[in-house]
Amino acid sequence: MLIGATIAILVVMILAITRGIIGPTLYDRILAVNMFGTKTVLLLSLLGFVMGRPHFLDIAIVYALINFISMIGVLRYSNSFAFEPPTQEKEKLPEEP
Amino acid sequence: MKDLVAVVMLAGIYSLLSASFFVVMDAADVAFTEASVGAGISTLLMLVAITMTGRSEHLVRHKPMLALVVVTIIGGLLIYGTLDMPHFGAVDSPIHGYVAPRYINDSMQEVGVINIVTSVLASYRAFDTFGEVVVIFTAGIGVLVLLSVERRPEDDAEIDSLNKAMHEQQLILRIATKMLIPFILLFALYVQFHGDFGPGGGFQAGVIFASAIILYAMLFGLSTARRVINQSFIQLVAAIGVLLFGSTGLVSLLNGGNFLDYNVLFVDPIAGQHLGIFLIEWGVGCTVASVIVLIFFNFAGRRENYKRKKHRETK
Amino acid sequence: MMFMGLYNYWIVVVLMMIGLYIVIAHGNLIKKIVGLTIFQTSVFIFYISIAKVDGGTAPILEDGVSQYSNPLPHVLILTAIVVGIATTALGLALAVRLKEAYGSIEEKHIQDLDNHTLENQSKDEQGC
Amino acid sequence: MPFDINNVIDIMSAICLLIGSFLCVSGGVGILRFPDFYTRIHAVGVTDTLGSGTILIGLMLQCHESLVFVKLVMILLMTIFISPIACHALAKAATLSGLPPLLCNNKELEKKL
Repeated sequence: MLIGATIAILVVMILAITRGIIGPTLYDRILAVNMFGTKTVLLLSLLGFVMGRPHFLDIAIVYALINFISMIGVLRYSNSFAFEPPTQEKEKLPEEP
Repeated sequence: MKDLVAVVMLAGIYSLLSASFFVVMDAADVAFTEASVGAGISTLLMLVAITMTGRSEHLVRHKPMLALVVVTIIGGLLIYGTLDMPHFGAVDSPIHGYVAPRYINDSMQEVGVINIVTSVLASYRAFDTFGEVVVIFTAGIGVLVLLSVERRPEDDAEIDSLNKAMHEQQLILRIATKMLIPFILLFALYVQFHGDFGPGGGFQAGVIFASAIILYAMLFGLSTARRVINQSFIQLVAAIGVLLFGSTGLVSLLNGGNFLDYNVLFVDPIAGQHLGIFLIEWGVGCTVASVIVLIFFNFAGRRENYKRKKHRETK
Repeated sequence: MMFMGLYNYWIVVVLMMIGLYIVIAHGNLIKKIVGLTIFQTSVFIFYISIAKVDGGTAPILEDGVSQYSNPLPHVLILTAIVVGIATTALGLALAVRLKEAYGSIEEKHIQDLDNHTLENQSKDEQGC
Repeated sequence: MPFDINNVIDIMSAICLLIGSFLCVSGGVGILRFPDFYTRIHAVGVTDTLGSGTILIGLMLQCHESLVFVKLVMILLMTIFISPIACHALAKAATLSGLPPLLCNNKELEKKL
């Protein structure tokens, strides 16, 4: 069952990467990266149990934290207007090809 | 891909993948480091740099055919070179021959630390690690020289007013972050002190500690974060970390041992090793944390200057 | 099937060449830095993959386990990752400064500007 | 099969893992197949939290050491805490930046109504 769950997570990771590569807007990519991160957390916890060495759980905790931090950072620094003061005029998001 | 932000996002995914690979390859400590460095901090720094240098790439390639030919030839030669290499996972390959058996078999008696990676990092090859820490310190100084900006109090006031205006918008994130940050700091300390027994140690703890401060700086504004932790204080801590590392070595020299030979630090050699590793890890942690915070502060401060200039020009 | 055990090196070589191609073929400095990062990671993967031992586990001592993977490459790569981020930050800082000085981070524009100023200088010297 | 608490726990953990895997896969299919960003974030945000939660609970039922258990609880708490906030921030950023949701035209809507 553990191995089955691991394979399922791997499949989901492949799907998320696909969305990250094709994703038309920037936000799709951020979403894909975020989802990939949470799936990595799960994968690491599962791998710890599959391999019988639960030291890897520390790495999973770090992932859960760093994933959040990097997502906030990406939103903050990718010209996202949720983090700009409301007084400034809003520009249009540049359309990606 | 022309959009550099997308390139950086995919690089982040690549880093996550490589960390998972390290886990599968049994390198728990390396995966730990890659998880805390590659996915978070490096993506972040690249993004900040991109906001300053422009988001899209002018697709002017330098003779791609020529480059492709060069790359193919080099790759072919390298693959030809690998044909004589030992097979993947082979027990008798030469790398497992020389010093590795000693590390694996004797480190428990000689150093007394469960995690072999820590004992090699902080005791057997401590001089090497000293070099790495100095490199990190130097890189921090380099970034400081290249990017530092002077701060004026009136700019701070302007940014403060902007921050207050944004408070309503980010209420949920700010409260959540306030709840998370103590936990992250505590976890960083756990990683720092747990390095002897599991994956962890000064490098990882430093990066996690720094990322907590970076999170605070991102959500509450750089000037607020600078008021919490003064930049000159961070510079001091970075220097103290390197000094702590070096002076541990000097003390062992003065006690009649070799440089960074901890056996002489205490009456009992094992206790001396523990003390030495403890001090070394502290030095590494201090330096890494403060250098990364320093790098981030300077990048972000430069960017705020840009924004302020733009703001004034539009006015 | 004597070469099947070598696939880890081939993956490393492919990644390394991708990184090298990006560094050579793209003019954008940020992209060059990303290429360098990929190159760097391929070296990490090389080290870690040669440290792996069949049937071994992570090098953290535990009762009843006798086969560990080689801790030495792990140590080297652990420090190399953190040094790598520091040097990457330095490269990015240089790119930012180049943008300020030249107004562009495309290699071609920077070279053109340099050549332009050099020509002007030589003209000035001839004029004198 | 004789009644044994260990068997029951194993079965429960297997069921949890199964449900979690199913939820994760459905989220993965959702992120790939749904038409626009807001529907995708809906698919991911909902299944991510619940799927991770059930998988982690399944693992908790299997572990024997207390330290491992505590770590799993911490991961679970963080997932429950972080994942919705991250999705909220992402959706809010997208809305504020003016990314339009994919709506069917008013005429089609009227027809349906």
